[in-house]
Amino acid sequence: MPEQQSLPLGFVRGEPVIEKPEDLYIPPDALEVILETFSGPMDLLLYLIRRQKLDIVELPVLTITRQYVEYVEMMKELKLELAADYLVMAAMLAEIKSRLLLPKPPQEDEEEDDPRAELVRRLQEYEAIRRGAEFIEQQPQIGRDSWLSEIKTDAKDYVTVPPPEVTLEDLTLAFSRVLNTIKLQAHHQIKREQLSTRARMSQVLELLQHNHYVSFSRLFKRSEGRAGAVVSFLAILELVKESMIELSQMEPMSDIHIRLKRQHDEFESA
Amino acid sequence: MMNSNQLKQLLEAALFAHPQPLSAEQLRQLLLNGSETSLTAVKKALDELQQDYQERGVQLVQVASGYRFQTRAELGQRLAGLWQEKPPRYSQALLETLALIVYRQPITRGEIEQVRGVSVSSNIMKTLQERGWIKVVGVKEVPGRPQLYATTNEFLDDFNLKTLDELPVIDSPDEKRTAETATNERDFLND
Amino acid sequence: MMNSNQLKQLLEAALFAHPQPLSAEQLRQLLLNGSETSLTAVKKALDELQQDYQERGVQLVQVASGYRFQTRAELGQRLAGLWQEKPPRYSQALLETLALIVYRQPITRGEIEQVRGVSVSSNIMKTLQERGWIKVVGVKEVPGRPQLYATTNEFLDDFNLKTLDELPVIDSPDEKRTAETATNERDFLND
Repeated sequence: MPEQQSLPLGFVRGEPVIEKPEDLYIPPDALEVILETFSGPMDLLLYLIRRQKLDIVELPVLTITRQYVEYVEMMKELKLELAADYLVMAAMLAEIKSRLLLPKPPQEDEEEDDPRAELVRRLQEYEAIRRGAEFIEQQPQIGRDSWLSEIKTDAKDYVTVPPPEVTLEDLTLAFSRVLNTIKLQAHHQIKREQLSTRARMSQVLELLQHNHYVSFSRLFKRSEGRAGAVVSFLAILELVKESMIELSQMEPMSDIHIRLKRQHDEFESA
Repeated sequence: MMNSNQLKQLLEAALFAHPQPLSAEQLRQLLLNGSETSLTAVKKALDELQQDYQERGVQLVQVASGYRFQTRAELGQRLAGLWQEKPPRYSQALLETLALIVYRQPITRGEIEQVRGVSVSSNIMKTLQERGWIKVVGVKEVPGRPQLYATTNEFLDDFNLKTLDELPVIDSPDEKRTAETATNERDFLND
Repeated sequence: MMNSNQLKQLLEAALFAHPQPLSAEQLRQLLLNGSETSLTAVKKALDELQQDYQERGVQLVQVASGYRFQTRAELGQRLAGLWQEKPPRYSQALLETLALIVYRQPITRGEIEQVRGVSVSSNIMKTLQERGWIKVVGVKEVPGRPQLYATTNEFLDDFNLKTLDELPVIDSPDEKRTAETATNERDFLND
């Protein structure tokens, strides 16, 4: 019968500082704190092995299992939900122990399968991760070791919001959408016109903002050639049709004048 | 006990990391409580730090509530680039309104509303005018004498167009395509 | 054109004013767009600044996402007095989980649980994600298609790292996996 293992009473950086004598009463609260310092069954297992000052590879299954089960028994009493994962490990240890006890069938293979091998491998991997956790902990951290700048700057006052960019594609897409809407409203009849005609209509109207009368001939520029003349002519016709301008001629063959159409003017009332 | 260089380092770091200005007294209390460092020593170190930063991109200045670091005033405009945001995007309503003015000018607000089936917000018209893309070219002689909108030369410039004719031709599906349009489209594509 | 002293002032002010790290390329684009200052000139100025601040209370460091100023790590404990809140201390369970994601990424929650022998609390995963240290990078094509976790650049930044390689290796050299990994890495390089 191996001697009863004593429990650590407290930890400093993961290492036990006080060993509990067998007969010392531990208040349940204190024990909970102790058990909480283990981050899981692998942590507990590693602790037990290290306390024996043994290499993981030499895993003394019997002793370790006994000690392990002792801890788990106490956990079950104190923190039931904590014990579930620990029980899985206890079962694994028990399985390894029983396999070690069973007579081995004659092996064809030279290499003998040590039932401890899998657990040893897992313990080594866990130990490596523990090292990794330590390295990460030691790394200088923002908010713990260093802080970032909180200095004042007036630079944000100079930030300007640039106007949105619109591409030709945005524009044509928008127009297609409008046309689709029109198509849905069947009663709308929109006729396509040459854009140059629409633009010329705008120009004529603008010209009439500054001049009461404009001579018809002023709207035709030789430099624009025949195509330009056609555009101007179509624009004038369209403006007349839409009642935006009116034409007047004092006598046959004389110059035609264009002016903005007034709603109630003497021409209409006459 | 801290030497004067360590003291300077500590004060420098504190003023760098603390969002509000800190007075010499506050610095001494928060950082050096229990040490024998005197207020005079703190003030001397702050003076030296101010000297150190005289010609640098940031400066240690003293304001009513204490000392703080701030970026050099001359650099403000250049530094603004750090926070420059991407341009926002225009709404669909604005783009459709602009498209109608482009393709159907001169046009009144009422006509735009009629085609789009919804009212056009004054904001949209204001934005487009402020951007310099549209202008009033006259009024339509119908009741209410509504203003007529058209595009500007600035619009052409901003969209890299010489004339409106360079805009892609868009036909509503039920409109008859004339031979002329087809030719224009070919020309446009060949450009 | 800017002289080298002006350039240093500008970069210094920018990095003081902008708490998030900025790369040399970002600095050039945001601050010197349109100027003829080359990336080499920016890098040289940054090198000089790093030298200038070597012995000061704040230092210019290079982390994964770029350059930033931060307070000297040795001052950490003394500076902690500036804040009411104590710096966070992370549990062993959280650090082990983080270490598994750091050293064995990409990794599933199930794989983390396998190594630690205990189920991973959702709180831990939530904390790590909220800190921006880990993220989901995909799913593992096994039954249940569990999510695969990896570390972020923010993790590297917060732990003062340029790359994960700067962390010490954790596998002891006599382990088989070292040889395996080495082979894999060679194969990868030969690809």
